[in-house]
Amino acid sequence: MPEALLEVAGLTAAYGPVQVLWGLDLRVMPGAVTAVVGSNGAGKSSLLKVLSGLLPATGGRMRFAGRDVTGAGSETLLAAGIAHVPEGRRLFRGLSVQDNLLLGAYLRRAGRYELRRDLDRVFSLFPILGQRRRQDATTLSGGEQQMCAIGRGLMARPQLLMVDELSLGLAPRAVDLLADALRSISNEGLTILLVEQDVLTALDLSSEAYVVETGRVVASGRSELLADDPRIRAAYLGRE
Amino acid sequence: MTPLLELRGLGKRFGGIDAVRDVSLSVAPGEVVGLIGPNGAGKTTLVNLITGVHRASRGAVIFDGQDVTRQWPHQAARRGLARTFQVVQPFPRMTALENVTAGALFAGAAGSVAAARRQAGALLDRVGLGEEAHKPAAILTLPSRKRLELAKSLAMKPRLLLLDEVNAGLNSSEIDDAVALIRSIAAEGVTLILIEHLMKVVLSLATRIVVLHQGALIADGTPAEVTADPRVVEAYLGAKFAQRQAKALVGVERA
Amino acid sequence: MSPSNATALLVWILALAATPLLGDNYVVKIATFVAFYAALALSWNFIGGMAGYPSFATAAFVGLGSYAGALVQNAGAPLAVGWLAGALASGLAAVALGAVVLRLRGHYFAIGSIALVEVLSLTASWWSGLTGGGEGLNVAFLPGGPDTIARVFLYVMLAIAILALGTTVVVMRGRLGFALRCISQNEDAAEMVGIPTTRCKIIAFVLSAIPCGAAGAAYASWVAYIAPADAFSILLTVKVPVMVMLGGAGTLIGPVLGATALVLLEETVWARFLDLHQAILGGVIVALIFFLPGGLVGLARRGRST
Amino acid sequence: MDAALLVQVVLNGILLGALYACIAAGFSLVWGVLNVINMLHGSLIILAGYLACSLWTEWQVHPLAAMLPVGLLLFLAGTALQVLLINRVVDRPVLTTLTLTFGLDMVLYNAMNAAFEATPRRVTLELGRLTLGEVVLPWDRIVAMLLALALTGLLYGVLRASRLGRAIVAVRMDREAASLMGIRVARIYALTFGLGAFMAGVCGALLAVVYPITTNATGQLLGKAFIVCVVGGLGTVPGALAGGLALGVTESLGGHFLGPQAAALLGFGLMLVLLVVRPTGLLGRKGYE
Repeated sequence: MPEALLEVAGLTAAYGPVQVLWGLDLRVMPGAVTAVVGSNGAGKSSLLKVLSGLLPATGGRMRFAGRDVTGAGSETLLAAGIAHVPEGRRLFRGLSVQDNLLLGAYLRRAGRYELRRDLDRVFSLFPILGQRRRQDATTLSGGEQQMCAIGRGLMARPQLLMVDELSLGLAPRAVDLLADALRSISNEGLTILLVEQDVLTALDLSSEAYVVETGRVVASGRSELLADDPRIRAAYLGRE
Repeated sequence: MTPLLELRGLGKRFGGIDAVRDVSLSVAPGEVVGLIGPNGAGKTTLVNLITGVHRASRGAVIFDGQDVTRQWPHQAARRGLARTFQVVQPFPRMTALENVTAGALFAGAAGSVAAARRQAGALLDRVGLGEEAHKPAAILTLPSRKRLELAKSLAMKPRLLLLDEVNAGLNSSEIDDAVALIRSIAAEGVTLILIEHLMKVVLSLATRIVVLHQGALIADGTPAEVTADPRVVEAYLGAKFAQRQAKALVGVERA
Repeated sequence: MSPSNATALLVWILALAATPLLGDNYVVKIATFVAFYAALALSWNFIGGMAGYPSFATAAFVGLGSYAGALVQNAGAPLAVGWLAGALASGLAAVALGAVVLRLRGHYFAIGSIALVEVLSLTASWWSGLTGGGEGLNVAFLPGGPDTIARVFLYVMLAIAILALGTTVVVMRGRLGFALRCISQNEDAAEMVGIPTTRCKIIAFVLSAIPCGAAGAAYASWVAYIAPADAFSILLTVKVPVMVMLGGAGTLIGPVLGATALVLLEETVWARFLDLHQAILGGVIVALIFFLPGGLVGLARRGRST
Repeated sequence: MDAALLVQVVLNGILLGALYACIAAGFSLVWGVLNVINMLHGSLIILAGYLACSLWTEWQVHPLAAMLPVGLLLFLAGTALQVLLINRVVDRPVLTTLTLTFGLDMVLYNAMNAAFEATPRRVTLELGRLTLGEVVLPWDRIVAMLLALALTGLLYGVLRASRLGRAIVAVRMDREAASLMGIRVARIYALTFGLGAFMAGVCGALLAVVYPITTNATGQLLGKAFIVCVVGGLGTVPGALAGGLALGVTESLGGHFLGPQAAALLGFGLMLVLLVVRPTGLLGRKGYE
C-alpha cells in the first residue's frame, strides 16, 4: 500500500449550527489527479475549505506528506504544501495579474530571481496571462481569471493543488482549455485534487474519484470504473 | 399574436465597452426561449435591462404592448415580469415561508399578510420544501435555496419568468428534478426565458434558442439549427461538445 | 406585542406620569428627559432598527424641529402650533434629505447622515438673519409657575413618546413593517419581489423624523434658548443609537429600556464626576459593546432561555 | 478679480489641501482595509500635536524632528488598541464599530483636556516668506506641504511596492482569499491600524508647525477626513490626495468669496454632492459594502 500524500479520516465540520461533513474518509495518491464529485451542498467545497484551513474541522484526523496536520491554520497548511484555488476564483480586484500571482508566493519570501522564474513558468503555461500581466486581474474573462487563479496556486510551489469548481459559470469551450492545462500540470508530477460539478469533465480528467453525498463518501475507485457504474450514471448523469 | 416581450435595438454601455449591442427580439406568450452564450457575453446584463436593474443606453423594452424601458425593478415585478438571480438572493434571517410570503404579498398583490402566507405555504409544498418551511433561508442547502427562489418567483404570479442560471451548481440528477419543475411552470402558460450554460437543460426545455456573443445576437432558431450553426460552435460550444452532442441528440427524448 | 411587553410599557408610562405626584421638580425633569430620549430612540428604530440603515441624523431632525418651533412661536403662534411646526418641518426635510442620503448604503449612509447634522449646524450659524447665528435664539417663555411648566413638558414629551410607540406597533404588524424587514436583510431582493424600496425607506426616514421634530420644538420651548452647536449636537446623534443598542435594537421595548437606563446613568455620573463625565460615558459605551451585544433585552432573553 | 489674487487663493488651497490629504490618508486606510470608521483619528492627530509641542518646550526637540518618534509612538499605541479592542468587533456592522471608536474618542478627548488643558499652543517657525511676483507664500506652509506630500507618497510606496503593501490590499479586497495566500489577516489589521495611527502621529506633529493645537479641533479634523475620503475615493492614497487638494482649493476659494463659515459649509456641500453623484469618489472603486 504506497504512502498517500494526503489522508483524511472521519472528518466532521460545520458552519455554525449546520453540519456539512459527517465523517469523511479520503486518500490522495502522489502524482495522480483525484476528483471529488457529488450533488451540491454535499460538502465538496467545505472539504477543501477544511483542507486549506478556512473552515475548522470539528472532528477526525488529517495527515499530509507523512505529518499530522489536524487543526492546523491556513498558513501552516500552505507552508506544508497545500494550495487551494477557491470556488469563484476570488482574484484581488485593484491588483494586476502579476501582483495577484506574486501574492501566491507571499509565504515563500522568495528572492527576485526565483519569483521571476516561477512567473515565467506560469506565463508559459498560460501565455494570455503574460500578455495581460499589467491588467487588473478582475477585468479578465471568466476563463482567463480561472487560469490566473490556478497560476496563483502554482506560485506557492505546492505539493498538492486543490481546484474548486473548475467549470462553474464557464463556457464549455473554456472548460476544455483549462482541463488540458491541468492535464499538463499533472504530467509534470504535481498532485491535483479536483472538486467538480460537471461529472463528465471530472471523471475524464482524474484517475481516482470519490463520490460524496451529504458530507460522507458513498463511492470511490478508479475513474473509468465509476464512469460506467450504473448507480453513478443514474445518480449523476441523469436519465441519459 | 402580439408578442408578450419585444426588445427593439437594445444597447447598454458600461464605461467604454458595449455589454449589449443592438439586440432586437420578440417573445410570444407561452414560448420557452433558451438564452445561451459564453461567459461575459452580456446575458445577465440583458436580463438586468429587461427587469429595470440597469437603464438601457439605447433602444426600448416593450412588455405586453407597453414601453417599460425606464421601469424600476419593483414595477417590473408588479407587472408580472419576474426573474431569479444567478447567485441566489434569499432574505437570510427569514424562514423559507416568509421569503415566499414576501413574493406573494408585494408583486403577488395578496390581500393581506395572512393571505400571502397561505399562498406561500402551498407553493413550498409544490416545490418540495414543505417540511423546511420554518428553517431560516441562510442554512438551506444550495438545491433547496434554488427551489426556494423558484417558489418565490411563482408567488409573484409572473407572466414572464427569466430564470438566470437557476441550475448552476446542481448535479445531473438534481437538474432533472429542476427541469421537471420548470416544465410544470411552463405548462401553466408562464412564458420562460432560460439563461443557461447547461446545454442539457436548454435542450430538454427550450422550443427556441437565442445565442448572445460579445453583446450581440448571433443566432436565433430551433435547438437543432442553433447547435449545428458553425459560428455558435466556434464561439461557444467548442468542438468536444459537438461530438458529445451528436451522440446525445440521438439519446434525448423530449416529453 | 407580547403581554409581558405591554404591561412593562404600561408600568413605564404610569411611573413617568406619576412623577409630579411623587417627587420634586428635579425628579420630574429627569422623567421628562427619559420621555424625550425614549421618543428619539423609538423614532430612530424606524430607520435604524427596522430598515437596517445606521442613521446618525437624529440631531438634524431634533435641531430642525427646535428652530422651526422657536421661529413659529417667536412669530406669536401658540406653543402647540410651534411643536406641530417642528414635526412638519422635520418631516418635510426628511423627504428631501432622504431622497439624497438614502441612495447610499452602510458606511457611506452613516457618514452622509452625520454630514447632514454638520451641514444644518453650519447653516444655522451662518444664516444669522434667520436663526440668530452663533449667538443663538431666545424662545418665547411659557407663562405659569415652575410646577406647571415642568408638568406640561413632561406630558408633552410623554405624549410624543406614546405616539412613536403606537406608530411602531402599527407599522411592525403591517405591510410596511414586512417590507422594511425585507429591505434590511437584502435590499436588492426586496426590490425584486415588488417592494418600492426607495419609497419605503423615505417613509421610514420621515417616520423617524416627525417625533424628533416635535420633541426638538418642545425642547426649545422648555429651555427657552437654542444655539446651533447644542441643537445639532453630534453627541446626541450618537447617543440615541447607543441607547437603542443598550436596550436591544429591532425590538419594541429595547429603545425605551435603553433610553431610560442611559439617562439615569448619566444623571448619577454627571452629579458625581463633573469633569470626567465624558470619559466615563465613553467607557460605558465601550463596555456596552463588549459585554452587552444583544442589549438588555438580549440579556433578559438569555436569562429566560438558559 | 485679477489673476494674481486668484493664483494666490488657489495656491493657498493647494498648501492646505496637501495637509488635508495627509490628515485623511491614515483614516482612509483604516476605513478601506478594516471597514472601520475610526472616530479616534482626529484626537490622535491632536495628541501628536500636543506631544510635539511639549517635546519642543521641554527638550527643544523641533516638531519636524519629532515627527518620526511621535509617529512611532502612535504606531505602537494604535497596534495595541487594535489587537486588544477593535479586532474583536471588526466584523460587526458599522453601527457597532463607529460607536466603539466614538466611545474611545470621548475617553481620549476627556483625558487630553485633563492633561494638556485646552489652551491652544503652537510652535512658530521663523522661515520668512517666498514671493513670486504678487503671490506671497509663507515658507513654513511650503515646508509643511512638501512634508505632507512626502508622507503621503511614502504610504503609497509602501502599499504599492512592498510585500506588506500587497498583503494589505489583498486583505482589503477579499479577506478569506488573502488567508489562503498564507497572510495572517489579524496581523495585517493590527499593522494597518498602526499605520493609520502613525500617519495621524506624523501629521499631528507637522500640524503643530502650522496651526494652533487644541482639543476643540478634533471634531473638525475628523470632518475633514470624512470629506476627503468621500470626495477623493476610499482606501486609496491617490484618492486621499485628490480629495485633499479638491477640499483645500474649494475651501480656499469659498473662504475668499463667501467668508470662513461658508468655507466649512462648502466642504460638506461638496461631500454631499459627491456622495450622491459618485459615491466611490473621484478615484475610488465601487463595492466595499
